[in-house]
Amino acid sequence: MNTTDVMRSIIAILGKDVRSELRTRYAVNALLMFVVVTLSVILFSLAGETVARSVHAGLLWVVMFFAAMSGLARSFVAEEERGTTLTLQLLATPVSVYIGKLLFNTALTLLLNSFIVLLFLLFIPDFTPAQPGLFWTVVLLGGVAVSSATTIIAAIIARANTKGTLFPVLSFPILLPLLMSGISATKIAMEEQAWTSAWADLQLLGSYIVVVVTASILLFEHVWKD
Amino acid sequence: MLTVKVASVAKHFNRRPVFADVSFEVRAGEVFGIVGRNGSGKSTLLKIIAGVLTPSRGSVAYELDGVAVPPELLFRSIGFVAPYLMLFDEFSAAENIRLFAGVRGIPCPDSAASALLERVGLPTDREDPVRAFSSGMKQRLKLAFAILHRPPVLLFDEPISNLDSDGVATVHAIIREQRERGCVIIATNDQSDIAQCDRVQAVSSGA
Amino acid sequence: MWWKLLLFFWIAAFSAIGILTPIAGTLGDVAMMGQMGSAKEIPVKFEIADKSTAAVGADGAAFVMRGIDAQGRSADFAFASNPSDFDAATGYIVQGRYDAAAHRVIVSKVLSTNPGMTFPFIPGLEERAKIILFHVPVSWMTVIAFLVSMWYGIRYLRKKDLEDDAKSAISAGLGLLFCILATTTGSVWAKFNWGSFWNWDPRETSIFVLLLVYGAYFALRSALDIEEKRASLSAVYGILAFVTVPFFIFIMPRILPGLHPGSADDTNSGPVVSSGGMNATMRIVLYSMLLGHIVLYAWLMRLRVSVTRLAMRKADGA
Amino acid sequence: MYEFLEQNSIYVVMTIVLMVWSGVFLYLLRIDGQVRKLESKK
Repeated sequence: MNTTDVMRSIIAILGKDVRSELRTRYAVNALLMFVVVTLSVILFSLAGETVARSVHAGLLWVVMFFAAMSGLARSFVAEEERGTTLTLQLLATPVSVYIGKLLFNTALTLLLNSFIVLLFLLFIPDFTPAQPGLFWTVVLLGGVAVSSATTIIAAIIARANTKGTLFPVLSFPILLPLLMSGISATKIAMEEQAWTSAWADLQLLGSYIVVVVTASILLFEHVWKD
Repeated sequence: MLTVKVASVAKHFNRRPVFADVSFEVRAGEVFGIVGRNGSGKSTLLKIIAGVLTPSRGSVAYELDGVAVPPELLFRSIGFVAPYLMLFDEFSAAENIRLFAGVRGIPCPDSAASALLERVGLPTDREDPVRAFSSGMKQRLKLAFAILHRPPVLLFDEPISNLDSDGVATVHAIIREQRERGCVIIATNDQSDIAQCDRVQAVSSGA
Repeated sequence: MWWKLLLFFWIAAFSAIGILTPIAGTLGDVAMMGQMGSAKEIPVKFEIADKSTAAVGADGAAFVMRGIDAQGRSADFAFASNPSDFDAATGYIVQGRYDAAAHRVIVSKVLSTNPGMTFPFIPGLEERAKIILFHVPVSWMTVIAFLVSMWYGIRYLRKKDLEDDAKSAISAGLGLLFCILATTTGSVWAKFNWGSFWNWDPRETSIFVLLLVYGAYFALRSALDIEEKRASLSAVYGILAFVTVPFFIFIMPRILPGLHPGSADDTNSGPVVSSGGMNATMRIVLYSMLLGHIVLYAWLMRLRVSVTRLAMRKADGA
Repeated sequence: MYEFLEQNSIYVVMTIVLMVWSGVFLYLLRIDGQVRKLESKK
């Protein structure tokens, strides 16, 4: 089994998920509406009040976290519900399936996070990051980190009985390190602080991604096969 | 030449044995039947042979010209048809075929896809998703899924369920052809399937 | 059997030593309190330098003696009255405060005569510093139990032996127990030392996350009804949690500012155990308590494993 | 109560010790119950 073969099946699995999503719009439509609804609740509750920028950073991450919690489990749960888990097991190695799903989830998260940030910029008047470059770096890196951790958890809960409720329960403790450094780096990006003060948080996010993806690749086989 | 060695395989669920100590060997050119009553673990055994389920005890080994096939590459040597195997509902038959080929890394021009669809008796011009197919047509598409990559081992679990007489003839033709390329293991209780087999092994729970 | 008794006496004895050993400062400590302008009296331990010079003070103090503390510094100690056991005494622990003008320690109360072992005086902690002897072993056990749980999880994934899974779950259960104990004891202590039960200090956050992880682990186990599936999925989750949670336990508390010893803004001490606040006596008691707790954990683990094994055998036989 | 505990922090330490010990004791009781249940099922 050479690398090109693996790459080809990863791309085919990713392509399948993307085309399936484009055709059925199961996740994207519901998720975009979810974001709109959540944001409107925030707007109601903020109505006219000015909030500190650091609170904005927290709010942004709350919306991003819950959007991820409601959307990212689908990739594996759908395969399990439609009974296509076995089909994929017979088609490709666990690693290709994992990476294909990881890429799909990452794309979905990045799309979602960009949409959320766009809405925040449009509708919350004092939501103006002082350092747009750092801000987008944190949002995108954070998105990758969220999808890297939730992909394997989605695979785990897809095999359990209470899928929907279990997903946030299992994800939250594992996501907490990344949420904390994500929020702290976003705060720095919102305020006029030096880029370098976010360096520790960015490093933490980066190493988090590496650690979680490596562990997932090693462990996925045990989740994927009975 | 290919050999499938099933050595004293046992499977437990929650410490309750599904079956215990099943051993047999299937050589190239053979059609091997697994029979047993409902709930005797035929499907479980077939999944173990396919490498998607880990046996509680014992082992399944594949040897290609005396060289063991590594378990992680097993999926390339196996074609699998079963009632509980599902296809990608939201795509058409041709798209499904191209998807299978794509994931397996097999080049699949339109002509090859059409040929395969014809081989299993499906119309080549239907664009609607598989969701709309009848169960017999879905069964035919599963056959295409199994033989697409010309695997040396075919694992059939009740291969003629939902099929008309024409479909049954197609299945049996595929089984006969497979003798040239490798072997077939069928889990079935159907007499016409059993008639295709060279040897038959019974499994029963607790045995 | 003998080691269980030994274990009991070991932990009981070191708990008693930990609780009974008095806290006593040095002349440096009492002088520092004086410089900070604190009127608070602290316990000071000293040895009498020269008995013959002890006498009624020239300025009217009832009784003054020269004392040397553990660091070899000396000062005068002014007692309010002539201590009755002076003839038999070689040293005292006294409660007092430093009078900078007269260069002497004004003693208000004699706490003990001829003192033995003492724990160092840490400003702001005093007796509460002793929590380290109970809270730290329990916190360690939380992490060790989790580590053992993961170790058996990995073993299950390799060998697919359900007994390994049972051990993994048992160790996680023990870890949860120790985790709850560490959280509550720490929280009670925090109320009296930092003023509130919970401050979201990084280390408090980390133990909270550990609690969540254990909770999630058991929630996952109860949502899976096929044993083999439960075993492998919970093992995977345990390993995953273990590779991410150390971000919290070992990295985050050290790069973020916080209240616990060893935080980023804590310049005078390293990690808890090697903190400069402890003397040899305290360190010996702490390590003995740690050892005792490890053996206690092993014993509880063994008990539970044999109970589970019995239950399994019974279920198989039935 | 609070002031008393704050001034006599040795009691705070004692409370903590007591909590640790009662936790371990409860766990032992649970195991004991399990063993008894197993024995009675004979």
